[in-house]
Amino acid sequence: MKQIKAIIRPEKLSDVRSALEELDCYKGITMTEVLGQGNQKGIVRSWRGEKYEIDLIPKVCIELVVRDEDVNRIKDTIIKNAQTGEVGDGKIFVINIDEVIRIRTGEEGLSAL
Amino acid sequence: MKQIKAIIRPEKLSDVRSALEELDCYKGITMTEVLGQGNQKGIVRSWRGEKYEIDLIPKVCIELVVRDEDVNRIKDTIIKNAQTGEVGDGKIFVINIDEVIRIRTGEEGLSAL
Amino acid sequence: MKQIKAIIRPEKLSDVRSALEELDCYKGITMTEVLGQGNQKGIVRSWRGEKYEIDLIPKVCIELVVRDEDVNRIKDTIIKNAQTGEVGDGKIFVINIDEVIRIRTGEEGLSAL
Amino acid sequence: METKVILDTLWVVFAALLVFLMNMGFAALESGMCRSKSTVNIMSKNFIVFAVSTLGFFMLGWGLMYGDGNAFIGTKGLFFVSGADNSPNIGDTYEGVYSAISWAGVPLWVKFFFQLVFCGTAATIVSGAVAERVKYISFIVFSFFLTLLVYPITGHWIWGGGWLSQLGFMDFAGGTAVHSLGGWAALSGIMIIGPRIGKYTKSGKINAIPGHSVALATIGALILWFGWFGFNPGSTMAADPEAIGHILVVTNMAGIMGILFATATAWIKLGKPDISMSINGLLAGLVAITPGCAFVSVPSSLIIGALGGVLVVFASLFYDKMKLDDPVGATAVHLANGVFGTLAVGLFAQKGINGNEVNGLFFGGGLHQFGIQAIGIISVGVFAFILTSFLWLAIKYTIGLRVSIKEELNGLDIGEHGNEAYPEFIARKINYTHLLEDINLVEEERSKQQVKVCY
Amino acid sequence: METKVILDTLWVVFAALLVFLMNMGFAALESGMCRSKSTVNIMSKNFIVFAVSTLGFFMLGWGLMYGDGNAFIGTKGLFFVSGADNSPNIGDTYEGVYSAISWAGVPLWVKFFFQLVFCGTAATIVSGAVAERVKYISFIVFSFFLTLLVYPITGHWIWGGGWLSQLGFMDFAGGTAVHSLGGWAALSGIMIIGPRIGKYTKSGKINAIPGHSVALATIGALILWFGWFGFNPGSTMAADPEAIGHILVVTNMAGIMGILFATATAWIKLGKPDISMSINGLLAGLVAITPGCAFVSVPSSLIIGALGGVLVVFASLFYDKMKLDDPVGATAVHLANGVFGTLAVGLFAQKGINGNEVNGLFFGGGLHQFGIQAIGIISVGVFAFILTSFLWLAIKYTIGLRVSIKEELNGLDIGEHGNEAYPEFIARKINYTHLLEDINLVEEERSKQQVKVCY
Amino acid sequence: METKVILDTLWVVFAALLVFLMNMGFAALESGMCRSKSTVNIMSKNFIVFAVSTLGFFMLGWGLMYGDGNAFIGTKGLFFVSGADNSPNIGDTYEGVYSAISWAGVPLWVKFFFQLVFCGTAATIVSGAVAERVKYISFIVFSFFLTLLVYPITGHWIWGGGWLSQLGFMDFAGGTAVHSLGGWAALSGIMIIGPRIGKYTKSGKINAIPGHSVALATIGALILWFGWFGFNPGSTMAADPEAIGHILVVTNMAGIMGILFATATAWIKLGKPDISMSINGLLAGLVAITPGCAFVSVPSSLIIGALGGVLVVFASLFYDKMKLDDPVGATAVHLANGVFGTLAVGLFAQKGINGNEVNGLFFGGGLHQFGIQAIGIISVGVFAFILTSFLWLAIKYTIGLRVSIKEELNGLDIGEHGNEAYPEFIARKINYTHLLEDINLVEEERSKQQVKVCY
Ligand SMILES: Nc1ncnc2c1ncn2[C@@H]1O[C@H](COP(=O)(O)OP(=O)(O)O)[C@@H](O)[C@H]1O
Ligand SMILES: Nc1ncnc2c1ncn2[C@@H]1O[C@H](COP(=O)(O)OP(=O)(O)O)[C@@H](O)[C@H]1O
Ligand SMILES: Nc1ncnc2c1ncn2[C@@H]1O[C@H](COP(=O)(O)OP(=O)(O)O)[C@@H](O)[C@H]1O
Repeated sequence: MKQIKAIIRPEKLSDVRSALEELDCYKGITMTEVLGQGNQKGIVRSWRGEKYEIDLIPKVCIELVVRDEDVNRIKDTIIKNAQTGEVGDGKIFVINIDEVIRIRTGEEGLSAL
Repeated sequence: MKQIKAIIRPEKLSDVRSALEELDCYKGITMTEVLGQGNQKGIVRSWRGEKYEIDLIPKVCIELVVRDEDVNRIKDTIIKNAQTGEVGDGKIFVINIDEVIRIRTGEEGLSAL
Repeated sequence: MKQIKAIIRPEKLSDVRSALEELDCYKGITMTEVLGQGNQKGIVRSWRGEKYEIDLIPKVCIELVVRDEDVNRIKDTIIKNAQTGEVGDGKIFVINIDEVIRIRTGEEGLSAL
Repeated sequence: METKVILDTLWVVFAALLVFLMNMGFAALESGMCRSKSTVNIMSKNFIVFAVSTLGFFMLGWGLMYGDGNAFIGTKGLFFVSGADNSPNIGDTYEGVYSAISWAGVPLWVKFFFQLVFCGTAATIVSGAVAERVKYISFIVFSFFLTLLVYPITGHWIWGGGWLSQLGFMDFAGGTAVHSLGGWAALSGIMIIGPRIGKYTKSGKINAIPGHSVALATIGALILWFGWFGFNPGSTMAADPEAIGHILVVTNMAGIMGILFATATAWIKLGKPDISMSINGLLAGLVAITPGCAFVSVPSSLIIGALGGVLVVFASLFYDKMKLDDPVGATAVHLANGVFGTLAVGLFAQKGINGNEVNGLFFGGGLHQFGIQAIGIISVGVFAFILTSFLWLAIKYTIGLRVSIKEELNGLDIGEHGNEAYPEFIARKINYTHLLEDINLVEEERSKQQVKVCY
Repeated sequence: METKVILDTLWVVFAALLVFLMNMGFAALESGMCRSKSTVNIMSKNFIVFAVSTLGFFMLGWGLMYGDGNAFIGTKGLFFVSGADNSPNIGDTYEGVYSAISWAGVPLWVKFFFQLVFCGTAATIVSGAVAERVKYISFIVFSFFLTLLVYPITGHWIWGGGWLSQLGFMDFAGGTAVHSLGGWAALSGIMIIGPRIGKYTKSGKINAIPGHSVALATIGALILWFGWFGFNPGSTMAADPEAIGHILVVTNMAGIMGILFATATAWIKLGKPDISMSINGLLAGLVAITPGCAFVSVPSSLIIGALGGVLVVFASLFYDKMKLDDPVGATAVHLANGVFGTLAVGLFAQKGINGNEVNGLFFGGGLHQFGIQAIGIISVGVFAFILTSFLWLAIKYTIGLRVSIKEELNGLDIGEHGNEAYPEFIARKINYTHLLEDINLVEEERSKQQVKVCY
Repeated sequence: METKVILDTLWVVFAALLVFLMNMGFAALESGMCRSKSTVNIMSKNFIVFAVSTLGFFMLGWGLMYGDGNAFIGTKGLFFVSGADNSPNIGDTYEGVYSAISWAGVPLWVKFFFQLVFCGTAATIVSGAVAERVKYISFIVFSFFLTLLVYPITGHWIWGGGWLSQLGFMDFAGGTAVHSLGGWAALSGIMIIGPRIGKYTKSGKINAIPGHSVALATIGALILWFGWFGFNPGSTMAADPEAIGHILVVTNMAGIMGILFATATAWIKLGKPDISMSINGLLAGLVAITPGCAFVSVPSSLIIGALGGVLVVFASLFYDKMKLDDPVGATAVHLANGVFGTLAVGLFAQKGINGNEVNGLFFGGGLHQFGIQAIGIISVGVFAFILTSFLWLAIKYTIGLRVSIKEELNGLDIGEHGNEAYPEFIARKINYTHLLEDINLVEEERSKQQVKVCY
C-alpha cells in the first residue's frame, strides 16, 4: 500500500475531494492545514506602519492510503483537479506503507483501507 | 525503526496516551489536529436558514517512532484504548523510517528515540 | 528522494529557515503546528483554583523532500540551527519517498522537487 | 423653562450616545456574521462610516433635511449647519431656518448630534449587506453621498417638514426614514454588486457561509438592543416621563417577541433554534416597532414584534432564493421590517397614546392612515432605490465596486488593508467553493484574464 | 413636583439601562469561562433569557411581587401589569394596587422596566451555573417559571410589602432578593443536573476545565462592573445626589477590594494571580455590598469587599470539593456573597447613612438586625431551594434536563443549535477526558445503551 | 438650587460612568493590539489598574490634588478624602478644604468619583506601552505610586489651584493633566524597560508585531470613542446645555478628522489603509481636542483633529525609529497629541466660546497664551518624566521590572498568571524571531545564565 500525500491550494480542496469521491478506489482521506514555501511568493502585510512578509503560504495537505494499483488514478485525479497552472499548485509525494490496521475491527492489510 | 501513525478520535486521546505511557518502550509522541473522512457520516449544521454539511470530522493524528520490535505492543495498546466499535474509530499506518536524529545531542539511530 | 521531517522548537523556526534558504539544495518546505511529548516536562496552568498540566508542548514540524545526496547537508543545517542543548530540542526523521510530482506541470521525479 | 431645556438636553444627549454605541453593535454583529478573512475590512468600514457620515451630514445633509425650504428639500442654512438659529427656543420664540425641528427645546448642536447618529445608522445598515466583496474606497464614497444627499432628502419629506409629513405620514423613530431607507440602499447594492463567490452555484445550490464568531455577533446584538433604548425613547427629544416609560417597554416587548418568534419559527421550520435567526429576530422586532413605538399600545407591540420575528425568517429565505446575497440579513431585518413596521402604524395606532390623534385600521380608523403609510413607503422606496442604484452604478463604472476574484478568495483584509484580523490563529476555509460551479464565473467568462489570476 | 418626576425618571431609566447591559456582561463572562464548543449555547441562553424573563415577569411576576395582597404574595393587579395605578403619584396621592412601590415617583412602566431588569439578572445567574450540559428548552422553561413565580414571591416578601419587609429585613439593592435567590436556583440546578463529563473522576480527581476566551470573560466582567453602577445607585429609584454619590463610591470600593483580595488570596494560596479569580473577586465584592450599599460607610465597604474577595476563592474551592460543578462560579459569587453581604448589613449598618435608622452589631446595634437578616436569608433560601429543586426535577422527568453524553462530548452548539461558534478556527479539546474514569458514567451503567452511543 | 444640584449630579455621574467604561475600551484595544500569548496579562493589568488607582487616589491622591495647600501640592484633607467639606455648596457658601473644586455643585463623593475615573485613565495609558514584558506586580506598584503621587501633584498644578492654573494654563479636560502625563510615564517606562524581544534586530531591522485580534482592538476603540463623550463634555461638571452640545460636536469632529486623516496618511505613505492607523487616528484626534474642547470653534476642531491624525502616523514611525517599542502606540497617541492639543489651545482658543476669555494666536491673541501652554507642557513633562523614571528605576532595582527572556518567549500569560487566554485555539507564533539577532541579547551577554535558560 502507498500513502499519497498532496500539498494543494485550499481553494481547490472541494474540487479535488468531489472528484476523488467519484472514484471507486477512494476509501477515505485525512487532511491537515499546513503552511508551505516553495517558488510561490508571499504576501506583504503591515501593522502600525511597519511592513512584514509572511512567506509561508496556507496550503492543505491531504493524505490517502491506497492500494498500489490505485496510486496512478488517484494521482491523476488530484493533478487534474488541483492544477491551475500558476506557481504554488503544490506537490504530490508517494510513500510506502508497511501496514494498515482499522482500529474499529482490528482488520489488517488491504481490507483495513 | 518504524513510524506508527494513528488517526483516532479526539475524546480517546487521553485514554490512549495514558496507556502508552505505561509501556517501557514508549519514548515520545507527536500529535496533530486533522480532519478526516471515511465511512463515518458528517454532521449537518445550519446558518441563517441554510443547511450545510461538514463531512470532514475532527480527528487526532498521533505519530510515534519506535523500534521495530516494539511496533506490535504499541499497535495493540492503541487499538485497545482507541476502540469504541462505532464507525469512525480511525486507522493505524506503519511506515519505515530510515534515520532518526536527536537534535539536542546529534545522536543517531536507536539511541536517538 | 527522502523526506526529512523535523520536530523543532517554534522559536527556532526562523533561524532554521533562514539557514536552509542559503543552501542551494533547498527547494521548498511544508510546515505544521504540532504538539509533542518526550523527555521535556510540561507546564502547569490553573483555572478557577484547580491546577492542570498540559504535557503536550507546542512544536513545529517541518518537512522537506530532497535528493538523497542532500540529506546530510539539510540534516546538519537543521541540527546546527535548532539546537539549544536543552531538553526538548526535537528530532529529525528521514523517510524514503517513492515518487514526487509537481502538480502545476505534472513533472515527476527529481525535477519536480 | 431653563430647567426644561437642561432636562431635555440631558435626555437627548443620553439617548444620542446610546444610538452612537450602535456603531459598535453593528461592527461586532456584522463582522461576527462574516468570515474571518473579512474581519478587518468590516471593522474598518464600520469604523470609518461614522466619520464619513459626520462629514456628509455636517457639510450638507443637515441643511437639506432640516433647512426651511420646499416640500422636497431644505434650501436654507444648507451648508455646515450654519443657518440662523436661536435654539433652544421653541414654538413662537424660535427664530431661525431649521423650523421643522424647532419643536425640540435643546441647543442646535444637540439636535445636530442626535440627528447625526440616526443618519450614521442608516449608513451602517448598508455596510453589512455588501460585505466581503465591496471595495473599501467605494463603500466610503457611497456612504458619503448617502448621508450627504439621499438620507437627508427623504428625511426632509418625513421629518423635515416635507410633503410626507404634511400628508400625515407617521414614522416616529425612523422605520422608514432610517431603517427601510438603509435597507433600500442595501438592496440596490447587493443587486448591483452580486453575490459572494461560493454562495450560489450554477446548478442552483445555495451554500451557507457561516459567520466566523457567534460570540462577536451576539455581543453586537446585545449592544444594539441596548442602543435601541436610545433610538426609540430618545426620539421624543424631550424628557417626558410617561412617553419614555411607554416607549421603553413597547420597544422591549417587540424585541423579545421578535426573538421568541424567530427562534420558534426557525426551530419548527429548520429543525434547530439557530442563533443567527434569534439575533435577526430581535432586530426585526425592534425595527418593526420603531416607526410606531409612540403610537401603539403594549399589547399591540407584542403582536408587531411577533410578526416581525416570523417575517424575518421568511424574508431571509426569500432573499436567498432570489440569489440576493446579504451576509448579515440587513435587508431581511431593516428593509422588510422597516416596511412592515411602517405599515403597522396604519394598523395598530391608537388615539390617545402619547397624544397621538390617529387610529389605525384595527382600532376603527379605517384604511386612511394605512394608505398614507403605504404612499410614504412606496415613494421613499422608489426614490431611494433609484438614487442609490444610480450611485452604486456610478461608482462601479468609475472607481469600481468590487474587489478582484483573487482578492475576494484570499480575503479583503489582506487585499484591501494589508492586515490580518487574527494573524496568530490557524483558520480553515469552511466554505470550500467549487470555483467553476460558481455563478459569479459566468459573467467573468468575458474577462478570462481575471479568471486566470483568480487562484 | 413635575420636575422631580422627570429627574427621577431620567435617573431610573439610566440606571435600568445600565442593568440591562449586564445581560451582555453575563453573556460574555459566561461564554468566555466555558469551552468553545458551548459558546453558541451559552450566548443563546443569555440572549433569550431576557426575552423569557420579560414574558414571565410581565404575565404574572410583577403582579405577584408588587400587587397589594397578603404577607406572602400579591393578589391584586396580577396579570399583565394591568392593575389600577396612578403613578407617578406617590404617598397619599397614590391610588392603585401596587402600593408597595408607590414610594417611587416615576411612571408605572418605568417602575416595571426597572424591576424587570433586576428580575432578568436573577435568571441570568442560573444560566452560567448549569452551562455546558443543560438542554436549551429546559433552561427556557425553568427561567420562565423562575421569573413568573419564584423570584416574584420572595421578592414580594422583601420588597413587595411582604412579611420580611414588615419584619425590618434590609436588602437595599437585592443581595438576597436577586443574587442569593439566583444563587439558590443555581445550586439546586447543579445538584440535580450533575457535573460536566470530565470534571470529576471516580478516583476523586478534580479536572480544571479552562474557559475558552479570557478576553471575552474579562470584557464581560468590566461590563458587569459598569452595570453595577446602575444596579446599586439606581435602587434609590430617585435622583438623590447624596445617596447616588455615596452608593457609587461604596459600590466601587467593595468591588476593587474584592479584586485586590481575591487576587492576593489566589496568589498566596494557589501560587499565581489567576485572572479567573480576580474576576470572581470583583463580582464577589460587588454582590457583597449590594444589600448594604445604602446603609454602610465607605470604610465598611472596603472591609466588606475585601472579605467578599477572600470568601469567593474559598467558596469556589469548597464547591469543587463537594463535586458541585459550577463552570463560572455563579454560586461562589452570587450565593455565598449574597448571603454574606446580607448578613453584613446586620454587622456594618450605621444610623444616619442615607437616612438609615438601624445600627449593625459593630456599631452598637446588637444582634437584633443581624438576626432579622439571618431569618430572611434562611427563609428565602429554604423556600427558593425547595421550589427550584421541584422545578428542576419536574423538568427532568418531563422534557428532560440534560443533553446526551454524545452531544455533551461534541458540544451543545452543534447538538442543540446546529451552529458552531467559531467554524473557521481550529480548536483542540483541552480537557481530554478519561471517559471511563468519569463519575458521570457510574449512573449511566443502568442505561448501557446511552454509553454505547456516547462516542 | 436643589434642582440644579440634582441636574449637575445626574450629568456628572453619567459622564463619569462613560469614562469608567473606557477601562473596558483600553482593555480590549490594548489586548487586541498585542499577541495572544500576552492577552491574560494585559487583561489582568487593565482589570486591576482601576482597583489600584482607586486605592492610590483615595488614600492620598485626591488630597494632594484638590486639598487646599500651596502652589505645588495640596496639604489639607490629605488622606482618605476625609477633609471638611460641605458640597454641594459652591462659591461663598462653600466651607471646606477642597476649594479648588468647589465650583462644581455636586456632592463630594460625586466629585471624587469623577476625578477618580480620570486618574484611572492616566494609569491605563501606561499599561499598553509597557505591555508584553513588564512584570505584573511591578506594574501594580508603579500604578499605585503614579495615582497616589505623580498624577495628583501635576494635577494640583493644573486643576487643584496650583501655580499653573494661577498662571492661566488652559487644559479643559486633561490633555496635559491626564493624557500627556500618562504619556510621559509611558515614555520613561519603555525607555527603561527596553523593547520586546524580536522587535528590533542588531542590524537595525524593525519587525512588525501584529496584534492578535483586530476585532477586539476595534471594539475597544469604539468604546473609547463612546467614553470620550463623557470625558470631554463631562468636564463641564455641570449640566450646561450649550456647553455640552458644543463640546460633544467638537469632540466628535476632531475624532472623525483624526480617523480620516490618519487613514489617508497611512494609505498614501504606507500604501494601504491599515486599520491600526485608523484607530490610532481616532484616538489622536480625540486626545488633541481634549484640552481645548470648550475653547475652540467647530471649524477649529476639524483642523485640530486632522493635524492629530497626521501627527500620530509620523509619531508612530518616529518612536519605532528611535527603537522605543510601544506595542499599542500609547506615546504616539497620548503623549504626542496631548502635547500638540495643549499647544493648540494657545493657537485656536476663541473668546466667547463657553465663556472663554482668551484668544489664541490665530485669533489675534498673540503668543501670550501659547507661551503659557508651552510652560505648562514643559514643566509637567520634565517633572513627570523625572519622577516616573525614578519610580521605574526604583522598581527595576528592587522587585525587578521585566520578566525573564524565557517567560517573554512563552508569553506572560503562562509565566505570570498560569493562565492561557485561548487554550483551545491553535496559535502560531507569527513573529519568529531570529533570537541571536535581537538587540535585547546584547545587554544579556553579561548574564549568560539568563541566555542559557531562554529557550
Ligand atoms: N521540496 C519540498 N519539500 C516539501 N514541500 C514542498 C517542497 N517543494 C514545495 N513544497 C510544498 O509545495 C507548495 C507549492 O510549491 P511551490 O514551489 O510554491 O509551487 P510549484 O510547485 O507550483 O512550483 C509549497 O508551498 C510547499 O508547501
Ligand atoms: N484510506 C485512508 N487514507 C487516509 N486516511 C483514512 C483512510 N481511511 C480512513 N482514514 C481516516 O480514518 C478516519 C476514520 O475512518 P472511518 O472510515 O470513518 O472509520 P472506520 O475506520 O471505523 O470505518 C477517517 O476520518 C480518516 O481520517
Ligand atoms: N519517539 C518519538 N516519536 C515521535 N515524536 C517524538 C518521539 N520522541 C520525541 N518526539 C518529539 O520530539 C519532541 C522533543 O523530544 P524531547 O524528548 O522532549 O526532547 P529531546 O529530544 O531533546 O530529549 C517531542 O516534543 C516530540 O514532539
